[in-house]
Amino acid sequence: MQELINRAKEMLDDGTVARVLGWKAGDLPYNPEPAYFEDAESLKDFVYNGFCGANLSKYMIEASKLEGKTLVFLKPCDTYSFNQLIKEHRVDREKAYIIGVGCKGKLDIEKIRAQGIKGIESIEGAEITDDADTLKVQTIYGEKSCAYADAMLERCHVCKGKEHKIYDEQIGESKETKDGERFDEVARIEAMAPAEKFAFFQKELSKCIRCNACRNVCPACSCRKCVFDSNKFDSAQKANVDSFEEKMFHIIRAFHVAGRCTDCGECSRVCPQGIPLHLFNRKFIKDIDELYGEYQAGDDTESKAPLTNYTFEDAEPSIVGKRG
Amino acid sequence: MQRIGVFVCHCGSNIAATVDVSKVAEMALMEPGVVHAEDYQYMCSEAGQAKIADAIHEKKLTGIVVCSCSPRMHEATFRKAAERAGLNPYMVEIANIREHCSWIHKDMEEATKKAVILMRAAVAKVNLNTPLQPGESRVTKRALIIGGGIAGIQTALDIADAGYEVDIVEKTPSIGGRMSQLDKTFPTLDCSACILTPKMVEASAHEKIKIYTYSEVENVSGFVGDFTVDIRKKARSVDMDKCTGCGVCQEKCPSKKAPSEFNRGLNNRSAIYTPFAQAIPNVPVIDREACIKFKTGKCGICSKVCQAGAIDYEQKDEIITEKYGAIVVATGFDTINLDKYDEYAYSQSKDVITSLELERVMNAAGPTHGHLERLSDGKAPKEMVFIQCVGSRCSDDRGKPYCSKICCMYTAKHAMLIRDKYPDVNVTVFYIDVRTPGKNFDEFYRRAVEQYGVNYIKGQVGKVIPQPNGKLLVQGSDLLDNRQILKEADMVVLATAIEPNPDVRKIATMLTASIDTNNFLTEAHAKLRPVESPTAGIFLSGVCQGPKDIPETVAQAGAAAVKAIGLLAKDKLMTNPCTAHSDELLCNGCSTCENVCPYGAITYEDKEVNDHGIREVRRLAVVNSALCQGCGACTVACPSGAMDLQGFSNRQIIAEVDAICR
Amino acid sequence: MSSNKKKQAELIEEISGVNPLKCMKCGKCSATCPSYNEMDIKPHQFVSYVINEDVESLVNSKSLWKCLSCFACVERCPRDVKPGKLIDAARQMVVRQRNNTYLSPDEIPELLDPELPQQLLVSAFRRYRR
Amino acid sequence: MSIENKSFRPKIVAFCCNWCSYAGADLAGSSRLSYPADVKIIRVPCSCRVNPMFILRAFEKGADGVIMCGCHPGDCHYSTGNFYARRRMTLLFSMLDYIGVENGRTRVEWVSAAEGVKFSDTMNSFVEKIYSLGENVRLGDLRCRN
Amino acid sequence: MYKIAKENLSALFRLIADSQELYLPVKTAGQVNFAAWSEEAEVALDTLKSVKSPKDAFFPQSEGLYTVRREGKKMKVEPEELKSQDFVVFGMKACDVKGLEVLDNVFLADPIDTFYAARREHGTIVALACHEPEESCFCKVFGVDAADPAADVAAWMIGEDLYWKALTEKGEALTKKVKELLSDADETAVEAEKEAIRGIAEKLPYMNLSLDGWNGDALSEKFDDKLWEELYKPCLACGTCTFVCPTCQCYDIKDYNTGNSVSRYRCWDSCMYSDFTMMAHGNNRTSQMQRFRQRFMHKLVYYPANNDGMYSCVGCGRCVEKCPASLNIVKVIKAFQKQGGER
Repeated sequence: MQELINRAKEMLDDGTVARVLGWKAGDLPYNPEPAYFEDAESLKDFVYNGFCGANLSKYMIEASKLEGKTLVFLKPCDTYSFNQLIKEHRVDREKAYIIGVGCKGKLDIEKIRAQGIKGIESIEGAEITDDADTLKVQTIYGEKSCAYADAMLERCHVCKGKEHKIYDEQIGESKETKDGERFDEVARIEAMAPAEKFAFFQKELSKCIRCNACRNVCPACSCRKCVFDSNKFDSAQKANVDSFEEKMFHIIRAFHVAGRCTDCGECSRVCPQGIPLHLFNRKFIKDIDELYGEYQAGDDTESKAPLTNYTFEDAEPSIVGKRG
Repeated sequence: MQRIGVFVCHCGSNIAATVDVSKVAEMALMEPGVVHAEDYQYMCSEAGQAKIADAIHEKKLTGIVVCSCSPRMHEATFRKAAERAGLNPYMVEIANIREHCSWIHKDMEEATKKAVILMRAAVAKVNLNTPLQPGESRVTKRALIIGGGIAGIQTALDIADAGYEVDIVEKTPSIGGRMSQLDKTFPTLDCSACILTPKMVEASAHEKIKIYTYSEVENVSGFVGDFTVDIRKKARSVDMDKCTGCGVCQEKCPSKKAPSEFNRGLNNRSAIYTPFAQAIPNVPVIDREACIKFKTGKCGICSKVCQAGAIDYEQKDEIITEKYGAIVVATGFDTINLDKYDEYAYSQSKDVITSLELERVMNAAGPTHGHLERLSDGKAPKEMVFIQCVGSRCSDDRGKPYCSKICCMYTAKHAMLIRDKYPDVNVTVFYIDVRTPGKNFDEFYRRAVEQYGVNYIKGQVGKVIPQPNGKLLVQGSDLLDNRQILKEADMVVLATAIEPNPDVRKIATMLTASIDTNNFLTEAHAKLRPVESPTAGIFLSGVCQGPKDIPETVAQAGAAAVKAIGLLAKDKLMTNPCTAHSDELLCNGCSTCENVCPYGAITYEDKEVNDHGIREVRRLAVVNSALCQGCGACTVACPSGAMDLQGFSNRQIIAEVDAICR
Repeated sequence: MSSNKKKQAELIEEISGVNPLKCMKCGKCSATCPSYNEMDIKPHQFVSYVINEDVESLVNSKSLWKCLSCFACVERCPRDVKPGKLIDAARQMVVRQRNNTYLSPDEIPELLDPELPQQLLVSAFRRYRR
Repeated sequence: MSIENKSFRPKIVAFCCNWCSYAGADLAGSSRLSYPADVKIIRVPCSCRVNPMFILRAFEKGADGVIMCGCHPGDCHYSTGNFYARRRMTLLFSMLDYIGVENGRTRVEWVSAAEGVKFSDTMNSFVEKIYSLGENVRLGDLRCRN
Repeated sequence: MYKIAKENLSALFRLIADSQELYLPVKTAGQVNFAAWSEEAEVALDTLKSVKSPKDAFFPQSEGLYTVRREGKKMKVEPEELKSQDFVVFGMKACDVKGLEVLDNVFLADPIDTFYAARREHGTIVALACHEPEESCFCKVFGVDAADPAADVAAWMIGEDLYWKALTEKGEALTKKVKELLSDADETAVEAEKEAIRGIAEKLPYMNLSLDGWNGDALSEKFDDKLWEELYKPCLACGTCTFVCPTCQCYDIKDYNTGNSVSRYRCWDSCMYSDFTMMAHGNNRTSQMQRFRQRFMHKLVYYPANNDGMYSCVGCGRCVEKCPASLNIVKVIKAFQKQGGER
């Protein structure tokens, strides 16, 4: 972490960048927030640890509008989002100095709590430099421990890889965290009977409170004004009046990012109701991979997105029924 | 709030027999916005149209729904009627209660119910209609032809004869194209130069035609009716106005080692050269790569011998910017590179040649002055073998998947000409299929076999092996006799596949004209609009669109000319008002819409917007309504809903959906 | 019975990875074949035999063992049909049918005669070099 | 309302492109080829104009089935519109299937202007399918039911 | 003071639900929210914080106001009926109960919100003391005692028993109804539990947060502070904080066209949304900074100014746990404090 701070200081000092976009330590051990640092002094609050899950690419949309360059720290998975945003002209590559930071999996405080750990005072082992596989949690009830992997976000278990897709320099080592297959859960649902699928999603979506956190955190959902906030489709319904509203919202949310979603997993991370929203996005990714050839959004800045592309031999929509 | 009139047509008994029309009219009055409803025998009749006009005046209608036959039938009629009565024609909607209702349902109650719903959907839509004005754009009455081959020349002549200015841009020093390289033409066997040269002369002499040779299109902007094109006139090093075309410079030029492009590299030319005797313009070009003066600074002989003082070593490339209303692409073709076909020994033996090379060999002005001889030793051949489909109909990456179309016929022509002029030469043709659809084509091929005794063998050649004795061992198979053939030949001629001129990619990109996987330009519709590009104002002439022979090329050139004339004849273009438009405050500038627009109608501009008090410069989609055809692909691609289609807006369609589902 | 024939033809297509329907009957395979005269069924006919589901004749033909696997036809086929692969697949079928009496790969090394040209190895290089 | 209930009359929305399918529907009409009155057609310029929002909207408001018709691939009036529509609809239908909406409620069919017979056959079979599936309860807004 | 064995709680719920609706924390797909009790419901009384606060039992996220139906060319207006049946909310925490007090000040002041008033009138609240408050809790700062909730009935979960103490008439009435399942108890265990809870609270990091400088008089000083420009930056403009909050009371009124009728309904709004208080002339808060500031100014300055110094935050800590960008009211309060210290 000190290396990151030093490098940031250097670049602020020599005027290469006007500001640094990173994470600021919170007042609890697990709540660092995305933050801008404009002078060396403020960097004393800089932090980079297992709880820095936020994808800073999203913030680069606004940062691109500011005067001067922004030094931004991107985790491997964040770089996909950045590429995708370049492709959509939503960020300015020239305005960004990207330091690719290592990642050994990001933590989910809910998962730690789910193990019955409460009254948390401090957490050890979350630093990026820590080698330990176990987190030591000091609580008002004494010391507890928790395996690092057990506290990891779902997305880290199916990590796309620890390679930065775009960067100006790289700092820090990464550790492979993948121990599951990305599409397993989607495939499991696909195999269910229609009534069972319906019940599954009905139950999950009934929790939705339409807080829009999933949308607003999403680097692909970068519309200035979402269709669900505008009158363009007569679809601006803030309420969760009937279960249909949520289905409409979540299907369209996923559809609008189909072929653009990098599967960064932010939607699921931020959902206050713990809805596995990535299951929608991944369904589209899986379909696109299977029907139109493997495609990873954000792999590059040039390739044609699957929904703005076609071949004469594309599968007919009836394939949906035939695949069973 | 709209004031809507609903007019229900009986269509005699066509509708009224199954739909209770008065009930539909009665129900219409219940709909929001409807202030007038009536039914009538024939709404499309003069009396019916008069009723609409009267209602518009009396009830001050702002919108109209006609419940009648298909809009494909009478939408235009009713729009005109509304317009005559002072209503914007796009305030008219049709509820199709004939084809989609009365004609397919028998039960009166059911059909009436459905007719009411269709009426409601139309009313719901009209409630959201807004008056639309077709846009206007001016037309520059000048056409640009890219490519000066027979296709370009013919198109230029046709357009010029109709009285419009035409500019031809030709990359090489002379117009004439591939056809000028041909010796004879099938199926009439008349001399190619004899029929082409007069056309070239006519084009150059035509007061409406301006020819830019040794020039290339550098940049294209604008849209249908109003293109702006930059043309690069490459430095010729010879003053076109002073040169008399005497040819002394070429004779005296000491550098004579440059391969002649015109003769397909079979012989050499001087550094200062005109490609061929009948070249137009008859003004030479200095090939600066080959010229000793340019390479070493010494020489300057041409300048010394030129009586007219036309040589200008200092000449520079010149950029000419001109406006055009229409652009015709006629970039033609070339033969494919045969490097990957080493089994045919093309690069190993001088006696294995392409058909186009044979044209030059057979031509009196060619490298052998028209004598059929082996290029290796100048000996007269006794055995000639022709191999068909070299690189055509090939699914691997060595060749082209399509049929080049012209090879069967020109091979028959070559075989026939050789047998005619040199009866002692045996000619064998190895073919896969002989394809001769065309007027007098099959007769021509049969003549080669029956009258001239050309030996046609069904079966592709596997290998051509140069022998130590200078002969070529051709290994083929006769599929019909089921035997393998080993034949010693003196010359082998390869019917090489043709491909679009490689430059076409660059040009298509400039024109935003689409191109297929084989680099042929795509037509707007494969059947119904074969000479137009999907991009408005761009027309296709000749082989750039697909393989064709001379008569087809000329026919298409004429067709392209007619389409261009049709455009140039207009003073103004009325554009379809049902086009896409982008809401600047919602646009993200993401380019998704641009990627799905088949017409290149969407561009991005940095514009200042005032978003509820926030002033900033944003990258925004701008639709050129002159190019937009109104398909709506962009409206769905746009995630924020910024892009919408006039006449079929999101809210209009949703209103229809709601009305149907309620 | 006919379904068995169909299965055999499908097996050939599966082993070879060739779609015989792509053949446009140009005959370049036969034209190029060094063993043409030795063969009773000519290379370009292999394709028709598979299309007609007459694998049996192919399997019983002389050609099966006359093909040198030089793959000239594979190299030159303009339609990606590759008759050489078809005949190779037919041979594979025969070999598979006889599997009981054939050697397993483990047994081969002990039986190798150092004097013997390592024909299989050489042909394997040629065959699988791509 | 149960499937057995004879009084169930489905609401079916058909989006037809102006150039092929709408004309095909016209031809079905002028050829007097009947199909159930439950089908109501909305004219759009091209199948690529059909937004997934429209389809969900129809279901929300109580449609029991939605079908989209366009020109055959390769014959699009706008060259490429139906290619995009095909991908969009495939993905949308797959998603609906995934969340448990019966796949039979959505369909895409390519109908040319000459295929009046195909148009009516398609509609007949689609309506039959919707009858067998019964009322759409999984994707409707309850408020639209009274 | 009564008690009931934990194992008899489902009998208790069944008995209550026999005669009225019963809302209590229910786990659905891994998350606990207040929902109507049913035999199948997975009741989760151990959960300290439901994701959404239970305020929606009284102020639902969405509720119909009236329906306009068309009859021919005429309109018919059908108002939504007011709540007229009694119901019980079981397991609210002290902070959530305090939250209702905040809502009462808004909705029960003139003009009275009849929908809310009817629910308040018919709802009986059984509040449960917090067995183990967590590090995100700071209720004490707002005078809430997690150990001793003030509701119709206060309850404590101690060991294998639930202790029950009616505090109001409504509470007595409910007690009477379920009396058959309750047995008498003395207060010693409860007093011990209260001490234990207060002991835990004492150790929690947020409990002694200072609110110095935050009051109704601080308006212009706080409003104009440059610090907001810094604080709002990570905010994603989602509505999570407002939707999980027990005191946020803003709502929007919208119409829904069902085809045959138009339903007017109201639904929670969020000051974080760009169309919050959008009016015909546009929006009076055009930037996220302004909207962000609005939330905290309202909770800590405007509301106290109008309600005798009462804050409209109860320290439940839901926003602390749920904000996707890890922002929250505590960080805001601390940031101003720190700045004040530096000045």
